[in-house]
Amino acid sequence: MKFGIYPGCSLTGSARDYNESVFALAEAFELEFTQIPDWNCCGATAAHNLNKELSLALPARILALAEKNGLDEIIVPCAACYSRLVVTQHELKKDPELKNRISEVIEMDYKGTSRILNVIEWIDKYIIPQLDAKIVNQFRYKVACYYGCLLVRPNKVLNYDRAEDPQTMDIVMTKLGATPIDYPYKTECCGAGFSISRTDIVSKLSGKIIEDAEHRGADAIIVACPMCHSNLDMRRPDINKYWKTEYNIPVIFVTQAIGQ
Amino acid sequence: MSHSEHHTERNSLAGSIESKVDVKAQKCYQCGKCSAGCPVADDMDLPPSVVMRLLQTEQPDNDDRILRSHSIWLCVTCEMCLSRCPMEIDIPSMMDYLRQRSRSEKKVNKKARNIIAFHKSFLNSIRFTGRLYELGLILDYKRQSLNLTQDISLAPKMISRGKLHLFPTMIKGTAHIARIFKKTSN
Amino acid sequence: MARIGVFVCHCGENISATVDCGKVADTIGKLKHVAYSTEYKYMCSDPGQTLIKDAIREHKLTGVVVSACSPRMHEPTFRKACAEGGLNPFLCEMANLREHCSWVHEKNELTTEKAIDIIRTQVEKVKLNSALQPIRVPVTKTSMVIGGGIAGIQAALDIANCGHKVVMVERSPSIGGHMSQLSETFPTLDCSQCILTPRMVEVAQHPNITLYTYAEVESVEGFIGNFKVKIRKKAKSLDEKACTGCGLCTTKCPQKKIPNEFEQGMGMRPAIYVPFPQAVPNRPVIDKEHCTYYIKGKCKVCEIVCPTKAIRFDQPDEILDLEIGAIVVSTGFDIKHADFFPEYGYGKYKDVIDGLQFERLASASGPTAGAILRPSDGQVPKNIVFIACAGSRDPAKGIAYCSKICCMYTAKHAMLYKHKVHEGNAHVFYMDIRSGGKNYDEFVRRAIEEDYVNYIRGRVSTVYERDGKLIVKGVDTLLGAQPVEIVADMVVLATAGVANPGAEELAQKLHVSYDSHKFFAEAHPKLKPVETNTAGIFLAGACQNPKDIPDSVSQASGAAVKVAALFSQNGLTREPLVAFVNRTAPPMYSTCVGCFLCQSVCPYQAIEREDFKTRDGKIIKTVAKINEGLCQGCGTCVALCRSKSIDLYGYSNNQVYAEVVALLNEF
Amino acid sequence: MSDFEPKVVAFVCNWCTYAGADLTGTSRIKYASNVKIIRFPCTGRIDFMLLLKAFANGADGIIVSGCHPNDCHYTSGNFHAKRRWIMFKELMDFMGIDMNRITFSWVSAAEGAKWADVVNATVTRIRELGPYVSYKEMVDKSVEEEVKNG
Amino acid sequence: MDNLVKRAKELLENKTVQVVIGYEAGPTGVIRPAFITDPEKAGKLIYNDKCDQNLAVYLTKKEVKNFGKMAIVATLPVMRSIMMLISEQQLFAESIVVLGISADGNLLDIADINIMQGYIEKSDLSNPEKYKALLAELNKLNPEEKFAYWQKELSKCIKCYACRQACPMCYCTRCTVEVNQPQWIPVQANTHGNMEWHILRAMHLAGRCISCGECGRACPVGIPCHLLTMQLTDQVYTYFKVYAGTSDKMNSVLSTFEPNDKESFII
Repeated sequence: MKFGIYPGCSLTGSARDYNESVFALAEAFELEFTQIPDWNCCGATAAHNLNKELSLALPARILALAEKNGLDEIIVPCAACYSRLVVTQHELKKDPELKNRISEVIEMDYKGTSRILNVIEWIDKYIIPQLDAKIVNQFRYKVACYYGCLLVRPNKVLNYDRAEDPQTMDIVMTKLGATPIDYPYKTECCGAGFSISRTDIVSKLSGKIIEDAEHRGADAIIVACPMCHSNLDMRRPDINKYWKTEYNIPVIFVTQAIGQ
Repeated sequence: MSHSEHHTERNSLAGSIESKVDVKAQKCYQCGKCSAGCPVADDMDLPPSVVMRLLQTEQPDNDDRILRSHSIWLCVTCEMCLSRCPMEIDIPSMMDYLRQRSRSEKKVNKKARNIIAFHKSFLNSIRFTGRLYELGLILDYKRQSLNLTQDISLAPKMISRGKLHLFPTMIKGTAHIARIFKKTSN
Repeated sequence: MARIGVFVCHCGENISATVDCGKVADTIGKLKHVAYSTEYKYMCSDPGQTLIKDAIREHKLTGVVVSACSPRMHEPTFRKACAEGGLNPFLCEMANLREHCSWVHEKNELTTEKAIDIIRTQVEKVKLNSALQPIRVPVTKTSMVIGGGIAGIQAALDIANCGHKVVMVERSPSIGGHMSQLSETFPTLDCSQCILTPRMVEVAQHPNITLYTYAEVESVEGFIGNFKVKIRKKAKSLDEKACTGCGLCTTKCPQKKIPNEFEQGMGMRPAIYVPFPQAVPNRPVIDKEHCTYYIKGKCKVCEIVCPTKAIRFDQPDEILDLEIGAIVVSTGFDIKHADFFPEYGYGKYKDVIDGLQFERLASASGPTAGAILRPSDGQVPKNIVFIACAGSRDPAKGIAYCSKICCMYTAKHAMLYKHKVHEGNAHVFYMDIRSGGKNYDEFVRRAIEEDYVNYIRGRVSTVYERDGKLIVKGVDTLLGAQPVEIVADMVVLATAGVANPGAEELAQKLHVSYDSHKFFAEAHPKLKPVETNTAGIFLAGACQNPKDIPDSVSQASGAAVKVAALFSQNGLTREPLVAFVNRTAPPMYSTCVGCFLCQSVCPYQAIEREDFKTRDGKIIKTVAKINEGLCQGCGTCVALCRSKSIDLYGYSNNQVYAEVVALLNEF
Repeated sequence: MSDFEPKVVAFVCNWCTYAGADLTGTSRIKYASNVKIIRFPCTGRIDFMLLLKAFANGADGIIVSGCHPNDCHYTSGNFHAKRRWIMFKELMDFMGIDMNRITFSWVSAAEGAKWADVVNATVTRIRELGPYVSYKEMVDKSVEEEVKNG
Repeated sequence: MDNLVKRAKELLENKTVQVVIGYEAGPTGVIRPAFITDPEKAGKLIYNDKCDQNLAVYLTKKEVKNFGKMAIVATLPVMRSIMMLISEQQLFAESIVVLGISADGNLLDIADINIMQGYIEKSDLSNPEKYKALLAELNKLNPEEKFAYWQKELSKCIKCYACRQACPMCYCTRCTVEVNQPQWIPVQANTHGNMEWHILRAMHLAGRCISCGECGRACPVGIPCHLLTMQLTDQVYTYFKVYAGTSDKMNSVLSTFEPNDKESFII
């Protein structure tokens, strides 16, 4: 079994810290993985908003590259990329005709055999079993686990955790010594792809997410998605301006929390 | 012979949605749970359940209203509606289709200009480099949307934190990516 | 040698206007084996019938073909006439000249020829008819009612009042069912207990009713009029005759922390308990799962305190064998609970409750003595939200149907709340208001117009807790799908009515079919709503689908009449048009090879096994055998049987084959 | 072939199609007189061999009709019949026996007009197809074979 | 095949079974069925790729049953036949021991029905490849050609009923052809009557045929009658998604139904 990683664009740019923490974790737990060679952008929201075929072809190229390089399992830390890859795999499995068409577009064989893991699945499968041996400091904080949309929805396609009040991240955080709070905003949307085009909507939605976490006395919001992180963290000035508030609760990637 | 076979080809928007994305507007019984859970419903001119109702009428005027609406661009594809819909209607897929129809029929709502400008810039960025070039994206978006001053304060901080590359990363298969774009642009 | 008589009717001019009846009668008269052929204006009239009767005697007819209207119209008439004429009624067939010929074709040669063909075919068929005798089946005039809710109670009382014996079997320690849990009932708001309790007592005291509570049906064999039933009387650990129902044991029992089922978990009960004060019978049972003595081997406080020494720890379950003639199934329904709803918190919020829990809160005999209080902190909710269609009409959750009763009880709940908490606000989220029924819609309107219940058309997307309040996020679809957020103190879910756990198992024991939701299936959705596809087993109440009290009671009375009708005679008479498996001489016994594929096609479980044994009891061969009491004569088994070992009286292989040949060949 | 009068046999169940055909009569709706009905208690009773016997005895067309799914008087006879006809049709198609000559239909007791339509459509179709010559030839040839063989 | 001989010997020696049904080479080297009752003669048992007769046909024969408990050398079709016979109550699971043979000719350890079921479920249950090709050829013909083809083939039939005798599923003590009230199938052999017989046989095997092809091999005049049943096997799978002989509690396709069974020809 060879493990691949698909970092996705954000992790090489705006979410560099996330990328670093994933690799640091992998190193600390002696987990090796290969970057999918010459990977491309998954197309994100833009592609499926404007062009359905493109939105399937871009992820299909990534998956085909993984297959070509014998990567049976791919870790996808970005929740948005994770969702695009899994959805593509699902759509092409459902419709063999479409699969042929996309194979033709990407000029590559596509079988759809790779197993795609999101970051929590990866942690659960490879980190947690050896956590006790490696853990240095317990992460003794009250945390709000924020899953966002794309880790759990569409639930019937991703088939990961439960759609309402998911638990996997809470369980991981509990094992790290943290106390997850009962948090109704776990899967509410942060504004996602409107990060730049509609900062007002992002501020409004992300603000509600932050407000509830602060209100319930959380010390930090834990995320597993660079887009959520950037909306909740980088957009904090806009949020505070929009809601006339001064929220300062930190937003931490789940991998950073383990690294601490 | 099933009952549906008795129907002739429908020209309505609902008809094409049914054949293209396998979403049946008639399944909606207007409970409104989608609109109740939609994070952007209160910003929408037509909340999702209203879009469904308009589709059900199969009237050209109403189809037009949908394609010209701001709503279809405000949908963030958070999938909450599908997740809670008692009839399991795939509204997000339908929204993707509506956006494409709206563009191809040149009925895009003016207020959605920024959103589309961003999506276009995004795709432009990867069309040439294969990956997202965030600085390029922002600059291109500013050009397209004419939002010249937005986020100016963010950039230097990000560049200094290594979060915003000054130059794009080009993948090896840029020609490959360009062909994919070409083949999928119908 | 067959001697067939053919009687061609003109039906006034209905037939003769397009068919040359004279020619028909002449032509048919020349056929081999036709001993007599005649025509007459009205065969069904008295003189017409007399004509047939006389001809049977005069011409020594062995078969009769009346060529007139549809057999669906007058077959009984002419069969009776033949019987009066001395001919076995099943040796009479009808040729349908009117509906299938004269009325649907123009007057011409072809039409007359077709008439001749139709008659010829019936002549060939009737030659092969057998003289049949009606089937007599004895009937045991004792019925069994399974389930002692309001439907079972009504059915049992109705049957018992007709003078027939009833055995009532109830799974729990008391009869009364869900109705005993209700506070008030719609649309009159009269107290449920007040109208139900007298009925419960009547059941217990009725001389024709034997009541077994804490008992379950173990097995059912046999068929209509002749069921053999085994009932397991679970050990109550009590000598019921010795017990006076003083209740001392229940107050002294040290184990007091068992969630009370009757209170829907909102109260506690001891291990030896009477489910509720008005229980019938009013005798305690020991819940062995929770009793300290049964778990740890010591305690016996109840035995010590019992003044009449009625406790029996070593009492075994008892199996009763009963002979039963008819069965009424009235096992009722269950509801989904709050934990079924992920978006409403998976049941983790104490103040999100279901409708039955609200009934207990509103009930004067309930855990709060009728005060509407939050289970979490005992406070009076100032803002209460009712969510209709919780689970119902929700294919995504596997329940596509409407539970029918929720619209009404939700209106009732909102009304009861407003009557008890005058300053409170009640909101109802609904999709449609289904209030068809006598005084039902008026009732809902009263809630809205007089009690100012705020009805909001739309579904609730999610409910979550914040600062001890429940945030309800819904929508008003009548305002263009405007989001609505209500900060509530309590949320009541009108959860879907579902089949009782164990319904499937019971259906299998009874050989009664059930739908994909495990509700029992009626024999016909319109015309046989209380019958099942197993003769002699009837349905009453919500075990068939969710129903309110008036519907359950009506259906129960309907089922009771079916039972009473069955018991009104000493035996059953059935048309003998049933299937049979042939029998031959030993060592073959039958050409049936015993594959029993016929068993799975039979909708009536009418196919049984018959063993042929040697003198010392060794089985030589097992073959199929038709139970005439159950067979309805569809003949599906006949067409399926590969060795042609099954045949059907009235539509035998020989007969239908002859019809095909006759229809297509001229002789 | 203008004077060709097809022989059509209808195998129908008592509770739906037979009653439906009664209603056609009561409603005085006219239809082709080429069809002759054989009554069965249920479509479940109709042996596939009878259809072959009809062709062997010179039928040019056949109608098989019963209650709509879920409406069977015996609850499930028509469902079993449906499976039987699916298999029969596939076998006939495989052997080259002309399934255009058999109409399978559901006609309820309320569908008097539909019965007339089913009959007329079938008769019209069979009229176009002409007599079932190839089957008749096989049967006739077989009689000769028998005579020859003794 | 030492394993097979060893196992058969064991079973006979410790009296687990009274007869082992298998294959042996006859005097001229032709493979024929063997009924071994003496442990010392177990060595006669062989298995190779020429052993293609479906031995399950003997399981319902009185003469063989009279030996007592039986062990049977069972390739996939035999195992599937056994499943059918048990579900149709012609055989008791307790009365046989299955000496399973894998596709590559090795002895399988089939301890009970569940294990056999597991093995069957894992196997390819569609028609054997060589027949698939023939079926595809025939399906390409137009109706007239098909009718002509079958008329020609079936005119050869001499009504010897070897197809019936060879089929493990044709276990009726009285066959429809022996019924004369009415005479469903003409007694004499002629093309039309032969066709009726073969239609009857195929319909009676619809959903029950386990694609062993024994009927075709048994035909002395070479009629490919197995293609009729195999065509229906394909169709049964297409319509109802089941293969015969996959469980000991099979409900036959024609004796069960699903309310939503799909067809497109009933108006």
